[in-house]
Amino acid sequence: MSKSLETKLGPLTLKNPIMPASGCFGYGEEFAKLYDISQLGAVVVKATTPEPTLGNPTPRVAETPAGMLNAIGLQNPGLRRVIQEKLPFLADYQVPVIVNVAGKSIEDYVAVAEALSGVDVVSALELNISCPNVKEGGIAFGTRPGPAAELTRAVKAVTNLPVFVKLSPNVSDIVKIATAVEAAGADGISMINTLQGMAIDIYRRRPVLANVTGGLSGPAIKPVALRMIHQVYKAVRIPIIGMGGVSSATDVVEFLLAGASAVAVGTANFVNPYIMPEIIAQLPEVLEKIGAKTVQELIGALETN
Amino acid sequence: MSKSLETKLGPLTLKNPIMPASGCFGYGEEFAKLYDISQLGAVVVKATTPEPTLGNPTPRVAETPAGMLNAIGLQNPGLRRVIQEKLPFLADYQVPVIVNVAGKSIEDYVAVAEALSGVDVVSALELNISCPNVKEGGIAFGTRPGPAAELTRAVKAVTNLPVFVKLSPNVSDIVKIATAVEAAGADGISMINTLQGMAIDIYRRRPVLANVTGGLSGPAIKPVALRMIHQVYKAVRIPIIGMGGVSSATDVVEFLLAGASAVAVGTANFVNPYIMPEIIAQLPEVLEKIGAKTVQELIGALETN
Amino acid sequence: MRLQQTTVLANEPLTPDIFRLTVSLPEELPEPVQPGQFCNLRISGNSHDPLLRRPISISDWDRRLNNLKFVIKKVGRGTKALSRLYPGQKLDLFGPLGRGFPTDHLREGQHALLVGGGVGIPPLLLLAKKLAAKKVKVTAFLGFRSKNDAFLYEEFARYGKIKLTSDDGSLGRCGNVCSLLADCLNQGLAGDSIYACGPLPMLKSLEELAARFPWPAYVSLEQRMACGIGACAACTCRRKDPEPGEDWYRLVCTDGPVFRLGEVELSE
Amino acid sequence: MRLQQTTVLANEPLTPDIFRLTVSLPEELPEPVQPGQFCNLRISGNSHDPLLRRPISISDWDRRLNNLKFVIKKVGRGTKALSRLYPGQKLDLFGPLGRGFPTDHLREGQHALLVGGGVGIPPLLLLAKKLAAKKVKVTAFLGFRSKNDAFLYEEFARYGKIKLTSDDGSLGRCGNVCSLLADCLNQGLAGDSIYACGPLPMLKSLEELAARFPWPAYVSLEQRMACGIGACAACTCRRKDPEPGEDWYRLVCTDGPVFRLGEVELSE
Ligand SMILES: Cc1cc2nc3c(=O)[nH]c(=O)nc-3n(C[C@H](O)[C@H](O)[C@H](O)COP(=O)(O)OP(=O)(O)OC[C@H]3O[C@@H](n4cnc5c(N)ncnc54)[C@H](O)[C@@H]3O)c2cc1C
Ligand SMILES: Cc1cc2nc3c(=O)[nH]c(=O)nc-3n(C[C@H](O)[C@H](O)[C@H](O)COP(=O)(O)OP(=O)(O)OC[C@H]3O[C@@H](n4cnc5c(N)ncnc54)[C@H](O)[C@@H]3O)c2cc1C
Ligand SMILES: Cc1cc2nc3c(=O)[nH]c(=O)nc-3n(C[C@H](O)[C@H](O)[C@H](O)COP(=O)(O)O)c2cc1C
Ligand SMILES: Cc1cc2nc3c(=O)[nH]c(=O)nc-3n(C[C@H](O)[C@H](O)[C@H](O)COP(=O)(O)O)c2cc1C
Ligand code: FES
Ligand code: FES
Repeated sequence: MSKSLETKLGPLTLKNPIMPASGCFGYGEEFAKLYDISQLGAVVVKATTPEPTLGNPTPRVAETPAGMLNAIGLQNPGLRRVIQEKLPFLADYQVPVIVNVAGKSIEDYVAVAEALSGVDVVSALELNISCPNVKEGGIAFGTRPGPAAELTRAVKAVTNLPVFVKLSPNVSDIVKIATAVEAAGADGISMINTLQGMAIDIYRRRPVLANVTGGLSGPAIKPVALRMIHQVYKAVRIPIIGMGGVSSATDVVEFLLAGASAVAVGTANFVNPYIMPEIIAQLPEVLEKIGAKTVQELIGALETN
Repeated sequence: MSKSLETKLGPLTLKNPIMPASGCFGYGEEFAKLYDISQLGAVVVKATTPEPTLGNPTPRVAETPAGMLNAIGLQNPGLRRVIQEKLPFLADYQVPVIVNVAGKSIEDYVAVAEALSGVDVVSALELNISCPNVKEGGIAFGTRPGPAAELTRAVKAVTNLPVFVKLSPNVSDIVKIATAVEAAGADGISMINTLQGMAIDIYRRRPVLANVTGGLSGPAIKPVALRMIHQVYKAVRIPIIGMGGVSSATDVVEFLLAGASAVAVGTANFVNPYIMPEIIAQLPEVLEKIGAKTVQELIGALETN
Repeated sequence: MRLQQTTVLANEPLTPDIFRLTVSLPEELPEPVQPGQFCNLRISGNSHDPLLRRPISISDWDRRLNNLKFVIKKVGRGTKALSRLYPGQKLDLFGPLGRGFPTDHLREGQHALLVGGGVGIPPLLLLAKKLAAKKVKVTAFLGFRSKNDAFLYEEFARYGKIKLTSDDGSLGRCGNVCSLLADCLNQGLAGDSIYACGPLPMLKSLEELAARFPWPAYVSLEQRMACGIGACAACTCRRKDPEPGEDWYRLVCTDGPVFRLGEVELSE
Repeated sequence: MRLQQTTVLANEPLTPDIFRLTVSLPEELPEPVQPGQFCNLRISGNSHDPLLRRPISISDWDRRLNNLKFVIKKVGRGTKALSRLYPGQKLDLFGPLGRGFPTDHLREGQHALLVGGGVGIPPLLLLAKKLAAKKVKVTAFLGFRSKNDAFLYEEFARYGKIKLTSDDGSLGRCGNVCSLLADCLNQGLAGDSIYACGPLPMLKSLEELAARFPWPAYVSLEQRMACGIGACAACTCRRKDPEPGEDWYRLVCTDGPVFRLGEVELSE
């Protein structure tokens, strides 16, 4: 196979830049019924917390113009069961596995990171410091450079796995957070998580989501994601996994140009469950149309002068 | 005429809650050719700066999923010509006029506010501390509570007009800015201005906008606007002019429920130039459908327990 | 499940709000449709607004003609867009999804009670058809708002007895369908299984009646969905009595939409 | 200008990329259409994506039949959506907008040179028709990529002379339309007015030629737009030599799209 789609995320080499966004692909089992998931550049699984997390009451999702709100609330069966029951399934596929890590305290993140470091199938960690849907934790780290850096440092101290820190877009200056986690040793950055939003049911005079607010994802947020990736790309040297509204091969190229080394697809999986293999199949043609030979030459190649 | 649509913005009473968002209605002349603009609850005109402002190079707009980016760059003929050539036109209409004020320094805002205070047709000022499209000024005040408050105080000192402060959504905590400007004497809050975003032309490997980034408006941002209005409503006592993606009478009711006392329509004017009179005509029916007698009873009436 | 570009064969109004859409599948479905399963219909073409697919129960499946029918109520943008499809147009369909009503435990001559309210009725029609084909006796309790809002009941009559109610008394008995069922149970009506689909209050009334029927009962639930295949955790419902160490939730899209009555909480 | 729900009468391909859309207006237009004016077409129905209207020049207007024609190139989502409209469908139209080509200064027997490139050609057709009706002589210089991409030129022939070029020489002279015009000017071609519409490089070449023709010349510009009526300042272009105190910009949507050559900067 041609190497034109190959990309690098620090120590990881991916056969193509396409992976699912955390929380939009479960642990891979469902999509594995639809297509061979080893086609993907990587697999990113749901947030894992030390203990099982029940998540938020329903309704948990609401549609918005060209987007959706979710307030899943990090529902997951907890570290132990993720390792015992969920991750082994992915060992059968030739695909790097990135596990999204969440928690309420530094200790939580450290515990999960440490335990996952001993699991063979895991290729990298993604620290979710940006979930807008849980009251404590997560987002508290994501909006301030100090705590974000401290968390990154603590996790790096207990793991040899590459650590990607997933940033929140709900901040005044995302570059500050990015440079802080880079300085603290992050191997890369994932961005963006969802924008905090709300939808209202006028008949019941209530929010549509039981959680009141939720995270906005989908095509609606693409311009914000591109802007932030471009800003952070100019300020850091570590690779970026870009995401936020990607739903086509041309979107992927936009994210590469803005500075992403790989691109995650979230919400679009719900609209078209075959979207990721379709994008991978279409990428060579799009590269050709714009006169590019490789994915890597496009990374950050946006001209702005 | 029935008073069911009436609403109050501090000292101002509006016959209905609908007004244009600044920058999306020029100085009213164009839309006055289409319909009687005295039907509107108020008219909000473009940003006015002390000196003429040339604005940004073109392209200045780009379409995005359910939204658009603009980087107009506050183009306007400057304070003197606005007063002499633009505002007199509005004196012929029975409608409160709100002038959007912008600048690079406190002195700029103060100069514009002071001069406009002597102009009869002006009913209120809206301080734009949130334009993401000009390099200096504006947004510098919009992202920090201290400078926002200082600016508000300085303007209040030179004018008897009600002062609305227009907030940027590109911040970690909009409530802090809102409470700061309230404490500094603001008579109300306008929110939200645009989210900073970017669009990329993959063929030219360049941003679509000459300005690189622009402000995202339109239905895409509605969930973010509603969330922020709801948060600010709970924290302040001054009225809110809500905006961000409004394009129907049901949208208006969502904004009222979230806490807006009046609602501005921006981008939707470009899609349907008759949208504001249409919304005003439809509002009574929507109120009836949801069992409401008046606009005022809906303000902030969202139940979240 | 399979993603297919189907072709609309027919689209007919059944009431002012409710229409029936018939689509023809270009490819065979991988497995037989179970009554109670649903499809995820894409209404947006290549627009991003509206974005998400709409889950709609299969109300009929003709294996020979390879087509599916849906009976849909116009409630919002998506269902209104579906109501405007005309014959020949394409419809992107993903399905069948979820688990349907279990019927393997019923034998010829046994008796199934079907309880449907409003737009919960459509999936019961395919169930009635399947049960009738197995020679299981069917009694369908169908509740409508009014005679004008009633639909499909003649078709149920083909497969068994029908008992109708309407909120305003304009069709069948005045009142709700569970109180009619309760009365019939009081009068000695017996069955071997109960199947229900309808609004939450109806399902809750049924649950209150549960003490009066020892037979297995199955209910079909709705929940806001995103993926429809178990990957996003949007559509959870709570299990009533999970064993320690067991999952405390179920997914409506893959564990349901049909659950055994009592397995999960009936709440929004 | 007026907002109308028009009905599509015809939609015919002219080349693989270019099609002609004919719509019928339910109401009369408030004023006569000036050649060079455009309409803002809404392609989204009640979806929010795509959001904005698309500006498209009027290429023909039949006052008696009360219909408009547009000749459109498929370049993106919006124009592709327009290409799929079929007769009987509705199209939301806002127009006519902007200022067209001035023709009042031309008298019977005078001579107008029209210069069009690619998809800049359509508005010139209505201009040619109007000029011909005034008995002004018309010579149309029309440039295409190739013979396969050529369109409308037979219709121009009805109203005057045509001079064709193509980039690959498959139709008319090989090369660009301005070099043919330059040659003709060198050979003594004279006129009383020049009208041009086409890609920016073509307009710039024309501007370079300007010293060779003392007659008034008018060019139609494009710019990304939002409102189309002068309210948003999206579509500015710079004036070349504003007097002190005068505006330094013009709006393509209301001051244009047609400007006198030399009035504004020709840039993106
Ligand atoms: C398993 C299942 C089977 C269903 N079968 C049928 C059927 O056979 N016939 C029928 O008429 N309806 C059925 N529904 C309900 C149907 O999915 C909704 O009425 C429809 O999604 C509303 O879409 P809309 O765009 O018209 O409304 P909107 O209110 O505009 O929809 C906005 C969003 O909310 C979601 N939503 C709104 N109402 C519901 C609901 N009740 N359940 C789930 N999501 C909802 C939509 O999918 C969409 O994402 C079923 C729902 C589920 C979950
Ligand atoms: C006054 C005027 C008259 C025009 N007349 C014609 C005509 O008669 N025939 C024709 O084929 N085209 C004409 N165009 C160009 C036409 O408007 C664009 O090709 C069209 O808007 C592209 O839309 P899209 O969705 O297919 O492309 P996309 O690239 O998907 O459009 C994205 C956005 O960019 C805008 N955009 C893209 N290209 C242009 C452009 N060249 N000018 C302005 N906005 C653009 C779109 O309106 C939309 O908002 C005219 C443009 C203007 C300004
Ligand atoms: C249903 C849902 C669940 C999500 N769960 C997680 C999660 O567990 N951890 C995380 O870091 N991000 C989570 N996200 C955010 C996505 O990974 C992604 O950052 C975001 O949705 C933007 O990408 P998109 O627009 O392609 O969906 C979730 C998003 C959705 C829609
Ligand atoms: C073309 C354009 C120009 C704008 N100019 C201004 C401005 O001069 N001053 C200001 O405060 N906001 C300006 N805005 C922001 C709007 O007033 C409004 O806050 C924003 O667009 C969100 O509303 P909408 O989604 O309804 O457009 C502008 C927005 C657009 C689209
Ligand atoms: S809808 Fe995604 S898990 Fe059920
Ligand atoms: S498009 Fe708005 S001013 Fe021209």
